[in-house]
Amino acid sequence: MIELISKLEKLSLELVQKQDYLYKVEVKKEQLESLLLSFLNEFGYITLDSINCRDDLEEGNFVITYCLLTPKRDHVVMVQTSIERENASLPSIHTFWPQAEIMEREMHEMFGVDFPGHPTLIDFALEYWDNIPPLRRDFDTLQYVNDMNPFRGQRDDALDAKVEMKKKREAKKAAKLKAEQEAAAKAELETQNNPSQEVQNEE
Amino acid sequence: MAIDVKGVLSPLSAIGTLFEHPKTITYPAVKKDIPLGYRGFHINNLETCIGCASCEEVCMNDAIDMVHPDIEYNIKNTSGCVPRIDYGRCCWCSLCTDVCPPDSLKLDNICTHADSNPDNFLYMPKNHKSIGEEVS
Amino acid sequence: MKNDLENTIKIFHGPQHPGITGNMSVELDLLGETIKRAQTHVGYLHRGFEKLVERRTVVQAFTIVCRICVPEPDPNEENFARAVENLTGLEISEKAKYIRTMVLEMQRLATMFLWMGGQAGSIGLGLIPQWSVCDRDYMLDLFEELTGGRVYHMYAFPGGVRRDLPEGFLSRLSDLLDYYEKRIIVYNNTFFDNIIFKKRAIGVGIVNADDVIKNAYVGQVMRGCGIKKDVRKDMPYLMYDKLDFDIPVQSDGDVYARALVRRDEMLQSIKILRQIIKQMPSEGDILQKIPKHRKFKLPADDTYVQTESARGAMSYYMAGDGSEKIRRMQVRGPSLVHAYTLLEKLLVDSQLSDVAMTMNSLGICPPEIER
Amino acid sequence: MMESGFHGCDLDDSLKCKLEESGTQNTHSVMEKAAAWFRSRSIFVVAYGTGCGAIEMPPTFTSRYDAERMGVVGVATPRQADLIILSGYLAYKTLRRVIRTYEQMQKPKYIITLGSCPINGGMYWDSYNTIKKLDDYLPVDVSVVGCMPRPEAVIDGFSLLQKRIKNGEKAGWEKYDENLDFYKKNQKRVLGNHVDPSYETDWYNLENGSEV
Amino acid sequence: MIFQIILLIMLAYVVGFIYMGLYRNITARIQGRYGPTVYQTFYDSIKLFSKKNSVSYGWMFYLGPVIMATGAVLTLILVPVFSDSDFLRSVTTQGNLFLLLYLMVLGPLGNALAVGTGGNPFGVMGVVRGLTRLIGLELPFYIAVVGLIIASNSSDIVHIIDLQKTTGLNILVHPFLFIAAMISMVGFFGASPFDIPGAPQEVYSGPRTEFSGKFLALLMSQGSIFAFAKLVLIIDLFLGGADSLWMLVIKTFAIFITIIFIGIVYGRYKVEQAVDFLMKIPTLIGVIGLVRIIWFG
Repeated sequence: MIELISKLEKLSLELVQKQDYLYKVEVKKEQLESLLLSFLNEFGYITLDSINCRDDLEEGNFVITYCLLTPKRDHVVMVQTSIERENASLPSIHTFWPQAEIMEREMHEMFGVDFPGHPTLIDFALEYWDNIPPLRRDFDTLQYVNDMNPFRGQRDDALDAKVEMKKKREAKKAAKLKAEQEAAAKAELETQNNPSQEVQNEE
Repeated sequence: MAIDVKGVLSPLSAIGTLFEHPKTITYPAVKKDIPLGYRGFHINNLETCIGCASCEEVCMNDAIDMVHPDIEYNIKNTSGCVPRIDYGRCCWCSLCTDVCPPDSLKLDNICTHADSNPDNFLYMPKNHKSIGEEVS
Repeated sequence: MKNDLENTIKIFHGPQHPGITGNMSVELDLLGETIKRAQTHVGYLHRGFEKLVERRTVVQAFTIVCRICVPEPDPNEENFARAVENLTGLEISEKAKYIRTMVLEMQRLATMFLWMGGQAGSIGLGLIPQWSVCDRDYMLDLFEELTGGRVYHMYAFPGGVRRDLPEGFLSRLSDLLDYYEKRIIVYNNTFFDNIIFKKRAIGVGIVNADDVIKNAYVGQVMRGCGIKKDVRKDMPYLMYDKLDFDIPVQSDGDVYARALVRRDEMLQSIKILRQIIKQMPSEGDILQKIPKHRKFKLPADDTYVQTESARGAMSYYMAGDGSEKIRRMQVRGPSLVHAYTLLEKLLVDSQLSDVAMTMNSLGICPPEIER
Repeated sequence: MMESGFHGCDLDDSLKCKLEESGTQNTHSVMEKAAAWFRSRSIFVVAYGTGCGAIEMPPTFTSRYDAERMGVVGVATPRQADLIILSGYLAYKTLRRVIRTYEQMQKPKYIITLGSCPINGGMYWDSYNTIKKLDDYLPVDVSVVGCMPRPEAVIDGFSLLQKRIKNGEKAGWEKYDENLDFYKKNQKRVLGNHVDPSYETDWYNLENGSEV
Repeated sequence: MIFQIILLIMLAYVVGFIYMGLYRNITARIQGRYGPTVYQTFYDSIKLFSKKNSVSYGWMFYLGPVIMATGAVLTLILVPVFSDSDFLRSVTTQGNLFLLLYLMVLGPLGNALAVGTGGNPFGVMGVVRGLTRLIGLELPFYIAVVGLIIASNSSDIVHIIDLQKTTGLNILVHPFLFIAAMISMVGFFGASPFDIPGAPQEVYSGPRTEFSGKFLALLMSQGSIFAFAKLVLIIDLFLGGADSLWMLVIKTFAIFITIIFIGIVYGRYKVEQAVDFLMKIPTLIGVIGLVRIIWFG
């Protein structure tokens, strides 16, 4: 592990230990392909376990994480890079790792990340999808569902409990005012309005 | 040509099962005991339900509606509402029973229902005190 | 070769087909009965879990993750809980750890029985599915008692487990293990030693050991090629470093080798469960105090966890953003690579009769490929 | 089983109300009654594992719960089947195949759905890729509730279906024939014009053999 | 005569279906469950006849099941059911084993014609598998039958039955021939390990994939009639026929349950493996039996 840290230092990269078996290195997009190649060919991280993508909408970029393993499989190294959200594009690594083909295909469909040189950027799970890629965070799934599918319309008699509480409290207040016992009743109601909402253990 | 005698003969031992008693539970004639902690259909003790809507709030499936019950209820009920559950949504995760402050909402071990009309799956939890107290 | 492809007929093996594992399809180009090209199609079960998880708070999201892989929900729950614990720094008690380990091993046994049914059914041996699914049901009965759910347990919660052990549970589990040990001998006679299974499975679907490491094949595919790797040993989690067990391996890399690995793993699971029964602490918290569900916040950080499921290593990538919602949770199950990279390769030049058998032995579970 | 609790609601949609009419069919002749009895005693099932419910199919059909003792037995192809079990939520991609499978079945044919999801979306109610109310697209005969329904519940569903067949109540396929426009309109609404693979496609003489 | 033929067909229909019901029941018991009632196959058959519509692909598709049923019925009326009485003898004196062997392959051919018009790739694949298997099945069976013809110097079944009364049962006299015929009979019954044409995990229901409703019911009926005919043929050839109804039931059931047991404990061969096996082991056993008859018999 110390060996790897020193090797990465030569490339002016820092390896951070996150958990017992988990390390992370952040890298710029330009360096990514060469770094992955050197992980594969020089450092001995020959297994690509997964490629993960995260949409940081607020910062305007995608964070891509490549998880690599040695043949000993005793720790994971996450190689992380971030790319622009607009016209997102990454070099395809399916020539180094055949399984990257399917992972990149999925990412292309779900996030709209382009992979120049990828042979099969076809549908993965969706069919005839014509909206923005669904796992982007600006895609509102509830809105989409409401546009497409009506729900069962028999639940319209549902009441808003907050409004009902208020109504009842006011009705009670009026009644109490009449009886001139306002103060005592109010104190009692106060305690009931804020029931503790802790997630409880099974006793 | 080596013949795998064991491979030919040992499967025949399965025929012995012919004389064993079948393991089948002949439901509906015989019903298997479902343990009391099973997460089945809901029961609600209307006498202690305070209508706080915690269950509605925690339910990720948007399955719980607060409605006025048609029978008398707890005087201390703050909103005058009790939960009604849409079984076209519920996933029996029992989060609603975990957060229930007065512990009035429970899950029963009754859990089978089939209906020919898909509109018939709004469920008003039964007011079943006796089982409610047994379920811990 | 070109001439071959012109004379092929195209059939879709699935999505509604008795010989397919779940709801997916394999598009086959056949020349006679020989497969010239295979292409996997998934998406029939896509629900967008990763999107749904982003819309829910941590407490709400935990109920949904177990649906990601239907035959074995518990590794998903464990992964989710452990990822949240890693991010928030929650420590769980020893008893909760033992219970979780026990649930994982029980689930492994149950999954193996279901697999055995599928594997035997794929060669037309209708007897074994009838037996093994029934035997799996006895394990589900115990789950019912312990967790309140038959298939979806929703049991492992960030911070521990949701319920304590019922009274006398461990002795009932111990009885069931005795029964299973007897049954495995019976299955050995009727299935693993069955001459037809040997004839059909030996030499079919051979995986190359060099490909295994590079292409990230996991689980029994890897151990069937003689590579002795298991997440439980290499990156021990929960109580696995305190338990004594072996990793069974076979060297042939074919369907039969994978079947034998699975059989031996069942015996190892029984061994682990017996140790857990002995070592289970009687006292201890089962669930840490955690904030209520609107206040349970994840720090802006990311983590990657791995669990050994019954079909291989299953990994979750999870990132928080300082709010009560999960920024991103990505699932990498063992099936993804198996169903695409490996299956498409293995099926070429094999027979139509081998498709169901090969798919079963790879442990392909469609809901986990597409989530 | 369930004595109280569930109650239906009035529907305002006129077309919907027409669908709800379920009365006794004209099974006056002895022959028809006998045929209905035999139909109820022998149900060939094609189990389409559209969702999680596929996991409770093996226990139902194998030795622990043994649906075959009720005359319910699985077959491989939709052509021979009387009943299709849709076990769980349906993705749009699956719905296309399910509609095709259903249309391949020979009348009389029935549908049982398992789980909450086909009733009102279930826990995937906000998912962008699943349908929420199956009865808008296909005529559902019996819905079994649960997530997942236990094998007992599935057997209850079979019993209810058998009872309905025996009594000659109006079955789903008759509704489907009568209100084909309604169903086709709904199917088109969610699936667009891609109700594909088309039933008439000549798979074996396609221009480009590899293109789907 | 006509009355007897109709009675025979009805008997075969009922007995065949009860046997199919028993098959399901015994299988279920070995699998650890109760299984359906014995009459379940009747229910299935009547239900299928009462289906409202059945898909068809033209007149050849109609004809296929009819040809198969014809083959089964002809086989049935040419096999003597009882050895002594003239009852239900019908036309058995008119045929011989050669005609019978010819009729037994009529069914698969009719099937092939009908499935071809259906155009379902799984159906076609199933038929191809079925015909391939048939090559393997016929060889040992023909060897066994030829052996019996040589041994008894006649191709008349009635004569073969009568001869067994003096020389002893053929199962004891010519055990090798019996084993060869029995193994191919497992295949003729479509039991594992030779249930290749209709393997559900591979080709759906194989040849039956496109058949539904009334066609399927006809196929089921012919299947059970044919099964009865084949059982009776085996006991006529090797077990000395039956002189009473009880004898008939006991002997056919013994053969039948052997086939069930073999079918349930073994899985399914691949096509080539099945043909390979049938060409080697049962054929070899049959040839040994034949050689024994020619040289020593």
